[in-house]
Amino acid sequence: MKFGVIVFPGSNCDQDVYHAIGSVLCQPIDSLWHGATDVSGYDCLVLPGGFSYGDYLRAGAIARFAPIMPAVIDFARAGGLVLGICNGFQILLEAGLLPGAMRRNDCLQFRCQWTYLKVENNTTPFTGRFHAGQVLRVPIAHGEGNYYADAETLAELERKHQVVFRYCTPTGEVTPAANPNGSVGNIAGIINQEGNILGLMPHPERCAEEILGGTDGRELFASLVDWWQRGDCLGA
Amino acid sequence: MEPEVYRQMGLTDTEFEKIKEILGRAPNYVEVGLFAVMWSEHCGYKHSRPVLQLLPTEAPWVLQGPGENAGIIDIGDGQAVVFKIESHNHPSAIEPFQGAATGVGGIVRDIFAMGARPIAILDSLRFGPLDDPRNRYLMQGVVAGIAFYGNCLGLPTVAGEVYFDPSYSGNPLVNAMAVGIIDQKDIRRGHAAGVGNAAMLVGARTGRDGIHGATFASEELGEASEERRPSVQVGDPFREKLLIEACLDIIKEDLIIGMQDMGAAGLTSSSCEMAARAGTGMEIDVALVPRREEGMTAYEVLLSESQERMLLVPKQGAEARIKAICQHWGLEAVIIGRVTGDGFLRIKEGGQVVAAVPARALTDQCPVYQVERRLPFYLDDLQNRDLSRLPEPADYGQVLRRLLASPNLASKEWVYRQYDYMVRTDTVAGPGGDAAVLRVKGTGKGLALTVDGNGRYSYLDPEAGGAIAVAEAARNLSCVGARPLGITDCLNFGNPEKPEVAWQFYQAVTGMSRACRVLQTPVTGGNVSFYNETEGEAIYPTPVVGMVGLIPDIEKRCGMGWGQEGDVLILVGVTLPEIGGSEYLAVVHGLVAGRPPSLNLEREAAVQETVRQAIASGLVTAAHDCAEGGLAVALAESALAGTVGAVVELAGDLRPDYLLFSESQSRVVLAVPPAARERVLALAREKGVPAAVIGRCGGEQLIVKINGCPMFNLGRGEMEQIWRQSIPALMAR
Amino acid sequence: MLLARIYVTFKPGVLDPQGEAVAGGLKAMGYGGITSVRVGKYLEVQLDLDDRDRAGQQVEEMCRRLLANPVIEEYRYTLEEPAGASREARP
Amino acid sequence: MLLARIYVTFKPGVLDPQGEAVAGGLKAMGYGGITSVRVGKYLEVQLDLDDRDRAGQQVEEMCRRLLANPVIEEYRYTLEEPAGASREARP
Ligand SMILES: Nc1ncnc2c1ncn2[C@@H]1O[C@H](COP(=O)(O)OP(=O)(O)O)[C@@H](O)[C@H]1O
Ligand SMILES: [Mg+2]
Repeated sequence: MKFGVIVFPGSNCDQDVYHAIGSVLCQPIDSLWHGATDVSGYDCLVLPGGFSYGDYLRAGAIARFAPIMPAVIDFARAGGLVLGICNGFQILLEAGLLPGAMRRNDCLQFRCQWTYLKVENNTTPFTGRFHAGQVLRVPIAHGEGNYYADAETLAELERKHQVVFRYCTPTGEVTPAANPNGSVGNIAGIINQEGNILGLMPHPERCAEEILGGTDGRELFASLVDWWQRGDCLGA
Repeated sequence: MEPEVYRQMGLTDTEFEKIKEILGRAPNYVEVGLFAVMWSEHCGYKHSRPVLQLLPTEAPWVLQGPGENAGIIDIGDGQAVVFKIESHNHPSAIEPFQGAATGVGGIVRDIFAMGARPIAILDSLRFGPLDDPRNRYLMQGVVAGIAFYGNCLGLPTVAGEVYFDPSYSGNPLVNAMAVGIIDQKDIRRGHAAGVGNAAMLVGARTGRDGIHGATFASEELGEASEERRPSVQVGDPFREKLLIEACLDIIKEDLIIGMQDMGAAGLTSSSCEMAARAGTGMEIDVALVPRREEGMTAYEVLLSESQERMLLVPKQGAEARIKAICQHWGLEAVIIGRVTGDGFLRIKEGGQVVAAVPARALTDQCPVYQVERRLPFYLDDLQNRDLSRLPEPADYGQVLRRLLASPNLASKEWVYRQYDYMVRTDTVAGPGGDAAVLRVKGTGKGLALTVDGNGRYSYLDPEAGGAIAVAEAARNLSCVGARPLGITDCLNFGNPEKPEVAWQFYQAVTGMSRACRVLQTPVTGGNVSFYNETEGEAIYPTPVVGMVGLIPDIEKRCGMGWGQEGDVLILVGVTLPEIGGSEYLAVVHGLVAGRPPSLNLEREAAVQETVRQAIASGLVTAAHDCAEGGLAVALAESALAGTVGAVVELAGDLRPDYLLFSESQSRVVLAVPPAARERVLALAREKGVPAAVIGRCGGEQLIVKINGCPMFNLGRGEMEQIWRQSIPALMAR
Repeated sequence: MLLARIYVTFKPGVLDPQGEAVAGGLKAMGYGGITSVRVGKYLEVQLDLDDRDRAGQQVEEMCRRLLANPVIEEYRYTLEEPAGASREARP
Repeated sequence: MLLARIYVTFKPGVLDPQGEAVAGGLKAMGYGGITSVRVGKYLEVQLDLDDRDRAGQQVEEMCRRLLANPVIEEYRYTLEEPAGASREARP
């Protein structure tokens, strides 16, 4: 399965994704410079974390217009697998590939910490290795992860099981205290209706090896590889 | 020239005479400006240079000692670690967010100027007490500024320290350390070699930022500095991130002879230092420097401290390729001059020469001052205070609670949760332990990093304080299983023209030097920050030590949390009746007095050797040194960092408060599986180090008895609550 | 030359964490009678255009596409000659 | 009830990285003729006061103490009745 990780000016988790997929999962992966306009030949595109364009104005706002983005959007609309992590998630929101928007964390500070995530939907290409309701331990590191969607959008997200991860307690309760940033509905990650574009604030690439304190993130990437190897077809 | 002109720039009459002598003529205005910044304390080290000579700087593994942008240490396999610490105290006092942010930006540039990939940041902070809103404002801004810059760069801030004391009110300390890694073949130095080579400026445009910042950093803060403050530099971490990648690409393609960042004194210092190191000269045309503002004079361009700029000396013919790389990263790269053979820094504006001075006159001929050293009058009284008659506390549980709540000892999570300490996925042990541990991908090695210093000890005895800073840093590294390799130091002091400060400085450096020799941790570089005073009151003399160590096999590392029921607790080292300068004395008795704990460096080395060997042999499940708060606090910290409590039985005829809270040096608490107990004790005996079994891990309580008599019994939950909530609660006020 | 002054604010109903914090801060400093604070962005864009209509169109489009996020934000702007008169427009 | 509209901007000469990035972004999107972009803050503060002078004093003070950082920023504000007329003040 061939991955491409997109490098925007200011991306800083691209190498981490590269390592997790390339060295830990041993899958082929290329770095794709934001100035490229062709993404053909890839099975999955990853938009990594970082501070694209310094996150100035709004996180992801300027990156959304990078030269590579039309190709990414076409790829995504054609059903290609797209994973946006942290800043990558913010870019997907700005690009309109996922609904909603990010605000500053309600504590108004950057937060780097381990969080617990409840798997709300394990039928996506990204979560096949998890069981429904499983609690994962994955770190976050962001200042603008306070997810917002209006009531209507939210209801639709819920109805269509597009909320994939929610912040929860270690035992899986979705409580305000377990919410590190003020996101509506404790939302940590969502998927599009077609099920091929996932955005999440937590960093799976930071917990893909035992030495880093956990391997739940590896399972997310491994789920993708499983899915691809099974040749499952989206939207079928 | 009117004396007012050069005096305003910070030069004395004799200094001005010396400039005339060097030049053989009167300097013009621009030239006076060049001398004034380069001969400022900040750049010229005129009150510290002779004293710094005392520090040992050599060891077989030191590849680069002081004098370059950063020090370099060999870590085997053709790799090296590059590191340096720097202060940004004055800018942070004026504008905490940008001051701290640009402090991080500056120190990171020193690392990649050597050709290294920056991999981590550490920060050492001092503020006044948090009940003052001004101090809360400063801490909030400083921490947010470090987070803003470091996080955006994608560099993990993996360790640091924060202390609070009234002596830092009004003059906070913000010391930032950066660490990088490099293949030895890629090492570049800040040399402008090769007559005829170009000088290229890469990065941000030049504005009127921080003109005379270096001079500003060389003055006391006061009413006047509010007025005279230079326009504050604003950091742009996004541009710096691009600058890092561009410079490393340039190194990878072997396109340059040398480079240097533009820190204090901007273009002036980078150009004359690069020339002076190589024994060459440099000619620069300021008209070629891209500007952000209109109407800037040559003087302003030369002295601007605009951030995120580098000066490169390309190999011949490499200029076009360098421009292309910079363009790829969206950066400007412009040839602004060339290397010359006459040793002069010659500044032109268009065709016209506006300044011409020998480069070495600026860097090496800065006058050096030997100020009379005098024992501060406060010391005798403070050191000889009779502490033996202080009342014994009635409730030791309550004392421990108060210590855990003391901001100096309480959890610093409020700070480091704002730092992305995980990015780069090498952080194996982040903030919260004795030292941070980073893996080196592609090898089995680990790097251990720490930064330490105790201003209170140094206040009470700067020699001891300096030595203890080194010893504690090394001990922290040993506790994670690393061998200490070298240090970078930041010496924060008051006005060095005062004999008492001169004495403190000399004493502290002497102490550090003594410890560095015995512990074999040479100094590879550092920074001196003088004039940390407000309204004539100096801060505590505060030497801060950043240290790097190596774990040959990262699988053999150690943490400080207890995790295993039944593990045996062994105290390596001995507790002496030493509560002078302790946190206990300050918190419970409201006193900063006495003598700091004694330090026997041979004992220290043996204790650390014992700990490292025990860890390397796989005998230890947790190790933690006794530092501020003494044994009792060390035990509590290990209980909180792990998952179990312990029952501890101490014996001896010391007063219980001494036994529990004395900050005697050279002590480490090890948790070892019962089967390893005898081997660890035997190892200690072999090294000639006292070691005693003091308890056993287990349960949810930390129970401590002395001679069979219960002293306290506190639950992990309660302790954790107190310890974790203290700083957040203060900051929320 | 025209100067566009652009104001980007959260839509009513979108919680503004920064505004709340500022309001809290002001109250804590002893300012009574503050009923609400909203924090938005203010941009000054210098345009090398003289045609107000074209400039207006351009600014309108820049706001819609980049400067404001329509999911949570709204915007308004004025256009003025560096020296002089101003005109307000609302989307 | 009075509404204070407060504009906080960097002092002239102070680097505005955000403005530069936005300018770069706009150019990359094809908007020519943008000579400069500066990004500042815009705050709306609702005051439960009717006395314009007192309100003005208060806003002035709030700006100085909290809302703007006098070291690098400057501010201006207007005061208006929720419906009506406005008055501009500069420090
Ligand atoms: N400013 C800071 N930035 C990052 N980490 C910090 C900071 N201050 C404290 N820490 C972390 O908190 C822990 C406790 O700090 P400290 O009490 O100084 O440790 P020690 O006494 O072992 O040197 C350490 O792991 C340290 O790295
Ligand atoms: Mg320690």
